[in-house]
Amino acid sequence: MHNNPILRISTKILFAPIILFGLYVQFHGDFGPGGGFQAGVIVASAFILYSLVFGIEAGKKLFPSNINLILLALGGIIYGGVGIVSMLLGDEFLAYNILGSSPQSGQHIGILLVEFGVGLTVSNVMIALFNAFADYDKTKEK
Amino acid sequence: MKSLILFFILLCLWLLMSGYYSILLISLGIISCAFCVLVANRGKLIDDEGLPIFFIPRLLNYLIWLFKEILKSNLSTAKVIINGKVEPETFTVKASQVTEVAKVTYANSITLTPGTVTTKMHKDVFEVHALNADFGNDIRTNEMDRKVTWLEGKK
Amino acid sequence: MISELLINAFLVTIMLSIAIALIKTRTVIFTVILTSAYSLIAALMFITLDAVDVAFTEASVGAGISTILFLAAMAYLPKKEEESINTQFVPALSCIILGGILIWCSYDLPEIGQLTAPIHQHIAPEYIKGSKEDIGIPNVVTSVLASYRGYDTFGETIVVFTAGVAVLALLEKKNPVKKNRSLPSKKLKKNA
Amino acid sequence: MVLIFDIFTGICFFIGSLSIIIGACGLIKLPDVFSRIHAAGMIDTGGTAFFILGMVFQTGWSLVTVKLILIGVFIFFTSPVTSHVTANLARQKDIVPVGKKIGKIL
Amino acid sequence: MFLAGLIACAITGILILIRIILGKTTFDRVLAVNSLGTVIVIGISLHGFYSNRPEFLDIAIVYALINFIGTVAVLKIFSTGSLGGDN
Amino acid sequence: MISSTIGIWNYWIVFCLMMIGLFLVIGRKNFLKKIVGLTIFQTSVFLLYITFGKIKGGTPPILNESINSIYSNPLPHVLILTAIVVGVATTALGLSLVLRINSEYGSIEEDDISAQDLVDYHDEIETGKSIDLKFKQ
Repeated sequence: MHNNPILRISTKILFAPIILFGLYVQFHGDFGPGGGFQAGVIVASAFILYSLVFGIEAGKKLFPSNINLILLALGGIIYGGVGIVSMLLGDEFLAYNILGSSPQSGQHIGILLVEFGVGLTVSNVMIALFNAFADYDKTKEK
Repeated sequence: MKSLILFFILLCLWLLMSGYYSILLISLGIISCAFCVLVANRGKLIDDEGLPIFFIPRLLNYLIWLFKEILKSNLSTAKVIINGKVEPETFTVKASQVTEVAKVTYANSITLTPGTVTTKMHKDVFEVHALNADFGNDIRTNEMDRKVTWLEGKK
Repeated sequence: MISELLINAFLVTIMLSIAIALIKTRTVIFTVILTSAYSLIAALMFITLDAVDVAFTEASVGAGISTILFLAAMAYLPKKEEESINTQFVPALSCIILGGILIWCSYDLPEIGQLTAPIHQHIAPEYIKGSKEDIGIPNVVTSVLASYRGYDTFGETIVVFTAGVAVLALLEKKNPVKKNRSLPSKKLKKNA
Repeated sequence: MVLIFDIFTGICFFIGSLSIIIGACGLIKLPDVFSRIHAAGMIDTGGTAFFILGMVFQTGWSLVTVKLILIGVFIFFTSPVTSHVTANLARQKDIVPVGKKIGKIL
Repeated sequence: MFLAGLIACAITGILILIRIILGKTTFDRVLAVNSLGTVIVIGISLHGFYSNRPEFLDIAIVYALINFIGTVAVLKIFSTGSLGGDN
Repeated sequence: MISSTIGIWNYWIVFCLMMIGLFLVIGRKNFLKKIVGLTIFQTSVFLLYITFGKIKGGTPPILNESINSIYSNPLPHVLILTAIVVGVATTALGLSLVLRINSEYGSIEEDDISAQDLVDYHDEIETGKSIDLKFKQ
């Protein structure tokens, strides 16, 4: 659909603000509605919009699938890693109190990191799902 | 250069949306904006089409005029819907703008005023569908075309 | 405060009408469009029930990604649903009976929005108080999600990850099963 | 002062309500897809503009206003795009609009 | 006042729903769902003011965004037959 | 009478939606429709949970110093929030299974597929190959 100039230009203008809005939702999950799950989906939807308008090949050039698969696993590792770090510091699994100077700041850091891991996993799973479904007929021919 | 302008626009947007001005959140905002610019740069989205800055000096003037038009055509569309006198017509107009962005702006302005909609774009010829002969005449006088060309400022 | 309940009742009735239209239709694309509209109204419903975080999720996940996935899968599937040969009487009857029993039981449920209902007594007040004092962030949902019930969310993340990997594995190009399994039915059709 | 703003809000909401209801009536009444796009455009432009203006009168100047304006800008940006793409595809699939054609058509 | 706006949105929603269910071509339905999304965006903002918590307008923004992307996806299915195609 | 009816009206409609979802799953033979039915069933369960968490005159559970009213119960919200994301992941899994079934059998109607399996089975009996042997290969 990229030979339709109206759609192409509006996608070009909207792409960066959508990702910024997704990251805003990610990092303001503590203060208002939002958090990792929602932010991941919004960021993924920006990439999906790009793939829809410019074609799946361009989308894969923008966000290669091997990086996608690495980040897919990295999100879960960050989540588990926070738990293991808190264990190594001498508390229980996923007890954030020990991470900061005071219990409250420790909780704050822990929640921020954990939400980031969730967001990373969800956004990459959604992009991978979309790519797998949209590419299905091409993979079948090979 | 364009990346820098995009970065500052995004940063302003972040600060306006955020409402919490602690050091942590502002630094996260700067990182986020940098990430957005990086990704947009990678996708080759930062060019004249993705960031039409040459519109900005005359934008406000144009928007006020556009809103007036939208208001007027909303009123007449409502009249047409209530009366039920629908005589649709299809015709073509020629756009006189130079850049693609300005043509898109013209097409979008036509669509944004209820009663007229751009159905096809082929280079600089638009096919327009109008709800009534009055709406069609409004477009055919080319006033909007001249306004957008003036907004573009390249002629 | 009756207006809140009236808004809820209205929205939920609209959802019912969409679901009935979903039973009637036989074209796939209309099914997908109706599912999208259903999710959109469900999200509005969640907002009126004070669950802003859930509404956020439903709007982005249920209405957005879900619709896109249905569309993507629809492209490779038959566009029309076949009229089934068997009668649908037994499933319909069992659904009606089960629904009747559930509605009959609903008289025992507490009325909507009562503060004295058992669900509001147990642990929720402690979470609301603790979110302010122990954790120090205003969004109670986030604090329960990431801190109090961190294990749970960890599990959910892994489930999402596993589902993604499973889909990637299923839609992968090579299929060893297909090579080994010679489809006799297709041969039969060819011979016949 | 509050009363004046309330009155302004009321007027804006009234016009907005009228415009969305008339737009929805048009969506049902008008004969074909291309005509209905105009009615949908009424909901997208007139309705949202007046409702958002009315809500801006209520908030005064705060961060909520910024978000309201953001919603307005977003809808104003995407509404013509979806309308145009719908009309364009309907034309590509050879749905011929009702009514007369003036001059040569693409 | 906000309640009156909400009632107007509800009436509009019912009328649009009739169009979705009646609609002859798919384009009618896509258009109607898009309009329904716009009306719901207005409804969400109004409900925020009605319940005295207007700071949750983020949801309305997400809503408008998802509405746009969903419409583009449906229309892409129509033009190319699959989501992956390059036109 | 009216107020008590409205007090449990939500439950009634939620149960109706649930039954419609169940009917689509067990009564329809088309696999895509079955998955749509599953989605409807899921959403109705979400609605039931969230309805339990509502408190009359309450506000969303996001703390604010200037508001001193009751907050609705946040616990169902947390449960449902994760359930929605997991729900879409399972929907995607189901859809991919349907795609594979379509490429194997060339159909997504339950009747067609069971008929093909039956033909398969009789074919095996005739050729003398047992089913176990085939799965071992």
